[in-house]
Amino acid sequence: MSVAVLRFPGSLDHESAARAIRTAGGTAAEVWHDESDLPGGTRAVVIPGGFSYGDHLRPGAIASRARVMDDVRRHAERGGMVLGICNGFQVLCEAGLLPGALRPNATLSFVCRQTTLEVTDPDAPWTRALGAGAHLSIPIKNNSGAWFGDPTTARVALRYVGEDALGSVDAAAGVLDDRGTVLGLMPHPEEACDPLLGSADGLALFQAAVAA
Amino acid sequence: MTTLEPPLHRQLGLTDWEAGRIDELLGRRPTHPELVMFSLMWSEHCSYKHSRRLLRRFPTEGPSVLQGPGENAGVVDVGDGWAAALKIESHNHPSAVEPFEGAATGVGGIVRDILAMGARPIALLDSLRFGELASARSRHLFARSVAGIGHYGNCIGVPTVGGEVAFDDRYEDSCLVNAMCVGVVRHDALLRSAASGPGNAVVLIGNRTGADGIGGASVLASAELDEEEDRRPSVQVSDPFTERKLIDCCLELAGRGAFVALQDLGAAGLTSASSEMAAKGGVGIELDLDAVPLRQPLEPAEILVSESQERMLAVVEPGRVGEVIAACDRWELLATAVGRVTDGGNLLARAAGRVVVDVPARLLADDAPAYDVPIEPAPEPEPLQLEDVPAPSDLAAAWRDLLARPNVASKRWVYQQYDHLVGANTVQRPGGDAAVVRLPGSSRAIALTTDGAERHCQLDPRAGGAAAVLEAARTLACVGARPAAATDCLNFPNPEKGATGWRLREVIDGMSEALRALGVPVVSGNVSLYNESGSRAIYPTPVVGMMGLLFEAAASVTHGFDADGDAVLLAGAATPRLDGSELLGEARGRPPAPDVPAQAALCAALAEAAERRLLRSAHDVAAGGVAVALAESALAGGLGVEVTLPVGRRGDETLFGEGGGRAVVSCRRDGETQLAELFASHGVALKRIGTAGGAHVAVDLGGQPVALGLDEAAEAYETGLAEALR
Amino acid sequence: MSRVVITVMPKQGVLDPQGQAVQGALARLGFSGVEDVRVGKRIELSVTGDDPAAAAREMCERLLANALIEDYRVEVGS
Amino acid sequence: MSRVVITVMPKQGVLDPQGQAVQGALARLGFSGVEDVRVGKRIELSVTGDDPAAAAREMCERLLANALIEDYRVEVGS
Ligand SMILES: Nc1ncnc2c1ncn2[C@@H]1O[C@H](COP(=O)(O)OP(=O)(O)O)[C@@H](O)[C@H]1O
Ligand SMILES: [Mg+2]
Repeated sequence: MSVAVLRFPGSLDHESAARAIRTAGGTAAEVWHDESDLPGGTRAVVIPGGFSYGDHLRPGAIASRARVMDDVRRHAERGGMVLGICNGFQVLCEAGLLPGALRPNATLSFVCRQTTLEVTDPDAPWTRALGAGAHLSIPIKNNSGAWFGDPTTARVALRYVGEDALGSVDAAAGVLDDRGTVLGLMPHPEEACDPLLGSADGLALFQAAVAA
Repeated sequence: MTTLEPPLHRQLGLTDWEAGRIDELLGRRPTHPELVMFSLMWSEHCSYKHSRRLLRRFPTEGPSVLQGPGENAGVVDVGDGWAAALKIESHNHPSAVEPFEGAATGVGGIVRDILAMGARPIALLDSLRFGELASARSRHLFARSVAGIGHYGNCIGVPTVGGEVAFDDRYEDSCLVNAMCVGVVRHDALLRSAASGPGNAVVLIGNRTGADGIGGASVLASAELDEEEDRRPSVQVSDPFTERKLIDCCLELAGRGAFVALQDLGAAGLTSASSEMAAKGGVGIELDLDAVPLRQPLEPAEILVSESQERMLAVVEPGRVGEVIAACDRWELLATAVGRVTDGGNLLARAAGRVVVDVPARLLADDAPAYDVPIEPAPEPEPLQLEDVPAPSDLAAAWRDLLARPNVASKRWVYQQYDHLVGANTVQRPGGDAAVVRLPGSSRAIALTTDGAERHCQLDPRAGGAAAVLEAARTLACVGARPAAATDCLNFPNPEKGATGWRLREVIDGMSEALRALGVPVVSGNVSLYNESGSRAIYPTPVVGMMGLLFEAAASVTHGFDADGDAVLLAGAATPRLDGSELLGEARGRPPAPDVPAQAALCAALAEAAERRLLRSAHDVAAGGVAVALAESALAGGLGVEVTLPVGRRGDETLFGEGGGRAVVSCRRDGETQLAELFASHGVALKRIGTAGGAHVAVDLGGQPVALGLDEAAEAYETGLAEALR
Repeated sequence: MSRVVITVMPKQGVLDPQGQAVQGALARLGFSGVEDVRVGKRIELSVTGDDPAAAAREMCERLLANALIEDYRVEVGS
Repeated sequence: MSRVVITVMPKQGVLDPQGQAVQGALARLGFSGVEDVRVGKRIELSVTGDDPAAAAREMCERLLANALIEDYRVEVGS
């Protein structure tokens, strides 16, 4: 039930993510980057979006070396669920917990807009409830959202539908690790958990985290 | 100093009279650092010496005002124990020198003004004016300013939810970059900048001090930009990552009650921050310049006036200094005790053990001279003779071309580069009328807009000032909000020349009249004068930032047509005119003066209709007239419309004429009677003009059909701006 | 105290959008005959210690370069 | 065809937030004695024409470097 939400200097979406977790029926615990351990009882970890360390050097690079990441790695190795959103996805790739890297968008600019995603790998705890082919309306907002990796070996969990994927290989919007328990997602489900804001399609991902 | 050089005070921008006045007030000659400090604090930028007297004409009071002008930001009650802080500020000249960093640091500065009130910044808006995009320089300034605004706002996690962009030759030499920020704070957590408690520590938080922008306030922001002379100060590089840490850390400390007072460091840096804090509190401040963390070796005067960004000054009880420094350490922010609050009222600074500055803080902060500007009316312009305006041969083609003009076309190219969602409270995104942002943890929301009416202000400044305010209010009313408070940025040319001083006064009076009619106080603002080069002066450009309230975020109304068969109506009675319109494309003619009470009534009717959930859409009729408003509502809803309009004097005037204050609204067919009754009870005209539906935007103009396919309209509207930038 | 210069460049074969954009922008400005533009980073720093080159290489391995997409080079000055 | 290397660095005295962030990160990773970190750009390109150095300098003036906050250097290889 308890989901850890990491916080680095420059994290921006930790509160929105915590709110989404609560909406999904869970409890959220904010964890400072300099902690050596995740709180006891942590069932899933969310690395929220933002500009950790100002995106300096490479997005996610500096945060991926934070102390708490050692315990996130142990948690993942035990098969614990981890969701990295946007900057969190970048952190997970930089930490080697997900394959590939995220490069600047083909537009070389920040892009904020609503996108449609399709579930392309339903065999993971993150996507199982959604099912293959499910469509989600979720916004993207990033500078470096183009995934670069080998789609023949990586598990692409979600793809952009019918629009320019900003240079992402295989139109990948979300990538899983081999086991399917670590998910990196460029779009922001925490911005899509309330019909008042235009969509509640993102809630399913937080429900998956809470069910862990 | 060679004999050829003018005396130092003149190089610093002080007149001989002002230099004499400083001697007189001090009873001695100032030291070198003191003279530099006076030159900045008495500059136009810091002291408002040419506008201060006129600003008193604004209405600034109201039952919900918790803080009016005079603090870092104005603050109003928004219910449920929350207060909202708002302010707009210009960064015009720095953006003309280096658009990316200039615009970015402009955002940084306004955010720190909000933070200084103890408020959490929750929304940004940007109001921009550039030369026509046919000019390579204007394309560069525009594109880089947008990139800079996005860079900063995105990185600090404050959504940029709205703003405006307009292009006109008049801004070719002097572009305008105004940024507005809104923050929220619990009533009981509101901070102010008055220092108090002799013995308390003065703590500098944030970036090290470098040679950034030294001379900036006096030289850069108060003089006309002159290409011949290179008096560029060292450009400020934006550091939004540090700003975000400042926000997080200062709010954490403010939440624990660790600050006695808080103030950002803006123009004139440590000098203005410390002298204003001291003067407001009626106390003194002593600074130890040797303690200030530096990025490079600097003279005492330079340390005192450096405009290095991302710095805040806090007054802290001695017993809590350790706690403040520890919290900053955790955020990897520098925090250094650099002085203390004293009795008396002097600002005193020591360097290398010597006293280098010792002046009454009040002289710096409050006693700058105030000047009257010459009031010389401009000749009254003649209304346009319709015969002098060639009628478009093909009205549909004119409509399509208008939709593609950068001043009308979708600004998606701009706002797509801004994170307008972060925080997960953005109920209405950019692209419609006002933005709607839900208050944290509440079902209430605020609506936000910035608006100007510069061509109108050029032609008839009093009417134009009123028109700018009314347009802002109408924009809020269209989403269902009731206007609650305003902030304004008065961007003008040199007020000492020609009719500019008169226009400034007229604009302020016109704005004030409309604000009073709406019951909206001005709680903060900014003035940017001297926006002219040797050959070109900007239009008088008051930018009105307005905040409205919605009791139910869920009751907000969008501008897109909603359903096939909905009734489409025109609210407000006004005669459209081409004078100063976007179709005309220049400030020529004399737009009709707005009927202020009638427009205030329109706003009230729209808000009430939204609250009673009678509207399916509402959209302000602005640039491009009713034809553009209809097309925009159709495109936003993905649904065509068929209307009939009386032909009036001429078809192009009926379709594209502006002015007066109107809105295109739609409602369920069975809700039409109720809506009509509501508008009638407000004495506001409401006329059914047609029906939503189909794949065309079609107008029957007294029997003559004028229509655009939705695809065709979308193509023009969606690609117009990007095409112009190619 | 040694002055160290670290160069980090996108790997050959990895698309370099920034390089491509610069190439396009140069062409639009009228610079002809510009090809094969690649944009990387130059990091200058001062290091104490006996083996600054080894220290800098370790910094690259652990943080400054992403081996998946970037190559690095270390030069030690005076 | 000449190979040209352009180095663009933040001017002395101008704030370098990226350098600051990298310096902090290296310290947290336990690298001691690292100071004065500055991060700039390295642009490699091929140019045809007689005077590649002059061409490259012009590119810097017009596009690649921002004279207000950056210094640049051009080296022409083989
Ligand atoms: N046009 C205006 N309308 C209302 N208030 C204004 C206007 N211009 C300036 N003010 C007020 O005057 C004070 C000084 O403004 P400014 O020097 O811009 O503040 P700061 O130094 O905090 O940025 C502020 O309280 C500001 O809100
Ligand atoms: Mg201030």
